[in-house]
Amino acid sequence: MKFILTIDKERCKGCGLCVKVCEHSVLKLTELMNRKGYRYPQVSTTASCRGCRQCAEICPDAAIELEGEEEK
Amino acid sequence: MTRRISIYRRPEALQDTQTHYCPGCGHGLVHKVIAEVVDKLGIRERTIGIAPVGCAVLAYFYWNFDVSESAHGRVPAVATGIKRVLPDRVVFGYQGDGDLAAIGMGETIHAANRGEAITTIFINNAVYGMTGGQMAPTTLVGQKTSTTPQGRNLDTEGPPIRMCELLNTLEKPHYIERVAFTGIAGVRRIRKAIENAFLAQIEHNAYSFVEVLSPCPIYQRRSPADALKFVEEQMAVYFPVRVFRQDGKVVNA
Amino acid sequence: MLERILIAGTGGQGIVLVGKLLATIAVRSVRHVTFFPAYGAEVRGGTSSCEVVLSSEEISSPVSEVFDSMVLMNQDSASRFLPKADQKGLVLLNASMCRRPAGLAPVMVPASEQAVKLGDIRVANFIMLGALLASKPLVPSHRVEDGLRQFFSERSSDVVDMNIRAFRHGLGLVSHGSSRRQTA
Amino acid sequence: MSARVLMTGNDAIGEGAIRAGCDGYYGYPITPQNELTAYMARHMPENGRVFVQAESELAAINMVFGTAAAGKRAMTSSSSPGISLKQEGISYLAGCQLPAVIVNVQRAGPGLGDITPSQADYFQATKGGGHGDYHQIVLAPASVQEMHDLTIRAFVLADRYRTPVMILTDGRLGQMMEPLELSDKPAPRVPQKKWALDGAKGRKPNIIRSLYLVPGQLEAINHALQDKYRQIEQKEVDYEERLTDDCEVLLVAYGTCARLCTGALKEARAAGRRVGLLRPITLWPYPYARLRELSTRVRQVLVVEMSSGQMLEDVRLAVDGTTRVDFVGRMGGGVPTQSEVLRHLCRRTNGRCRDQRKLHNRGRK
Repeated sequence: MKFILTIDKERCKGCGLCVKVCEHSVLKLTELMNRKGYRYPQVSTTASCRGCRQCAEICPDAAIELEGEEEK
Repeated sequence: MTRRISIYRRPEALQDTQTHYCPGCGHGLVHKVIAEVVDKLGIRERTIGIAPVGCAVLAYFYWNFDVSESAHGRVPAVATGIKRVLPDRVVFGYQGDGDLAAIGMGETIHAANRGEAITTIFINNAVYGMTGGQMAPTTLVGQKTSTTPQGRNLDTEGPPIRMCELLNTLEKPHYIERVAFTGIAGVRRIRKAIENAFLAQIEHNAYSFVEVLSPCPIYQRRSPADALKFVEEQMAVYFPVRVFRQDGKVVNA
Repeated sequence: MLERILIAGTGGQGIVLVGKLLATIAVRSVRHVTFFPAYGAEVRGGTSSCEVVLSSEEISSPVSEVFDSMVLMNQDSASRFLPKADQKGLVLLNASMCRRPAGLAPVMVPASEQAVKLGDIRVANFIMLGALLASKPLVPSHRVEDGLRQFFSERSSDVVDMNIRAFRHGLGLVSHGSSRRQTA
Repeated sequence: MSARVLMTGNDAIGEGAIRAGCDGYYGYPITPQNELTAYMARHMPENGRVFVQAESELAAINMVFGTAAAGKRAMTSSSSPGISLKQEGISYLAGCQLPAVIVNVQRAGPGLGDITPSQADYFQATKGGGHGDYHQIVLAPASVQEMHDLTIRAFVLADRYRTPVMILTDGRLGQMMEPLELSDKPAPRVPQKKWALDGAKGRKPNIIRSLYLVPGQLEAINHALQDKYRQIEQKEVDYEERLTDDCEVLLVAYGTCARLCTGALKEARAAGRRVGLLRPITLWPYPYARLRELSTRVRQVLVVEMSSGQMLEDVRLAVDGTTRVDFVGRMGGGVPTQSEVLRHLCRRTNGRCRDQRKLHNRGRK
């Protein structure tokens, strides 16, 4: 199963809790700023997400959604 | 051919509106967890929330179910007035430490003592946030705030108040638990506690109380991550994190 | 003499601090000074603005309907306050977070980006203060530096130094005497 | 007076109370007066005085009641919703004839309202928000200097007449900063309070009460209170006048609105219109006599308030039909602008005597 993580960058406030809780360093805060001036994280292309949902669960702003993709 | 299944999506009981809370605020997290529980129990269309006066005063813009405002400290009274005439609705009050344990202490204790079939969710972040970081009834001894510039002093302000233990001396409460937003395990325990509290109301028509030790990065003067540590290493030491009342019976430490 | 200044941005950008600093310094040389903060219920993220009025005559209202100088630090406050800009007035925009508006020739100061380079995005406000005083010397800049040392007296010395470096950086961005219209 | 310092109106009240010898301050968080509570938290203990953040505004006014009963100087502050909680306590202070200072930094209502400025608590303050026939002296500052000076006067009047005194101000005056000169006079002398409760040593016990069950007793107490109020009305009325000797149009406004009117007044005079201003400083006792006198010499009275028109009714009582009374007001946190007042002043009046109530309903800009 492949996992797809999407972050709503305008909803993110750069608190960094998702980055801290991810055990596979899939997320890292970048220099990029959203409209409100908050720096939002990006999903790394190298590390692979294991679908543990921890980032989505801890996000205080419900800015992270997670989907699984499988061959039918 | 590939098929996509959703693993985590924003709960239906949470509006799309962005919250006004500061980065890393506990209110945002607990709002979301309440919405997750409301979705799971399928009660969105019969849930009525009551918002406090404080940072969460705008909660009615963030939940996707009926919410009433209440004067500062009067949430349990408003909740009583709603639940008594609509006994089959799920009614919960959401309050900060000033609202519940300062101006609203009387209402809190009497609603619990009457055993109103409501749920109280109490966000204890040890400061008044909306008004600029004043001392709250749960501010720790030595903690600096705008009204305790030298740090809370035992002689003049007395110690912080432990609400779960206070309410645990009353007969009627059915479920009382204190949880803490300290990390992912904390988040999952918060969700479980709120679910148990709602079930106490739905299945036993009884009073339930959940206290959430919560970060307030701005007025605890820490980064979001360090505020979680403050909750774990300081607040959770003074305010023991455990179940105090289960199925109407006292649970010893 | 009448100077009506608006400083606006979002909660957490140190907007009110800059206004208070300006007013505190001006009191020593100007007869009538008022400072007025206006902020929303949000502690962070909401709009935060303040007004400073410097006048040789009695000030009837600390809140003005037209401004001689405007310092706008994010897009929300730019869209909200630019319509109130006086044609002859000076407008400074935080270019890192504001679009250049049509029909006006503001001084564009990339304050947030420069602040990050200096080490802390929160000193963007002092970069803007420097740019304001370079465009319009309302108060002597050495007084601002003393004021910064005093305001941040309990903080560590490197916080004070960074704030002063940011202020001086802002002063340098808008070369003094050049026409106020060119981009910083 | 000492050197000029820059302070918020809220801080200026705090410093005034300290310099007036306030012994105990009891507060509770509410915007837009938080600066005052924080100021007292910092400076009262430094001066060996009492500071308590009470559990509610209701508790705070009753702590004031205690300190006043003990013969000491007490103050509490809040903003509109919190002041509503204190009304019962204020009625008790009046009934028990206890001196105290209550500061209301008004915000928009009703209900939870907004944190923007307002003057919509005028009726509550001057006509009595609590139960029973009573008054409190109400002082209305219009500058940061007056926030300081009138607080000192409030303690003097409270002790002189054994009565609650309210500083009625608003969020704009509270949060704005302006230079002021702090009083360097010693704290006003505290009169001897033989009635105070400080331990019945060498005297028979004192009782502080407002419960009188013996028939006729409470009525007698009420008469005594009314006599006191008549005395206050004769001696303590205070107001400021600008350019009223030759004016055809008289502006009547207090606090923030009066300040706006000074600007509008200047522009109207420059445009050749003879406009004057009467600014009540005591809202109770109200300057009825002076306003009555002025109304006989003007073509129009224009009242400006941040409310639906409350002081307007006292103006009508004073003017009593001798001339036209018009009104310009903003509600819900709206603040009239100088140009709104000016537009109203420069509109050609067609002399027909009609009471025009202009409620600008423009949303807050």
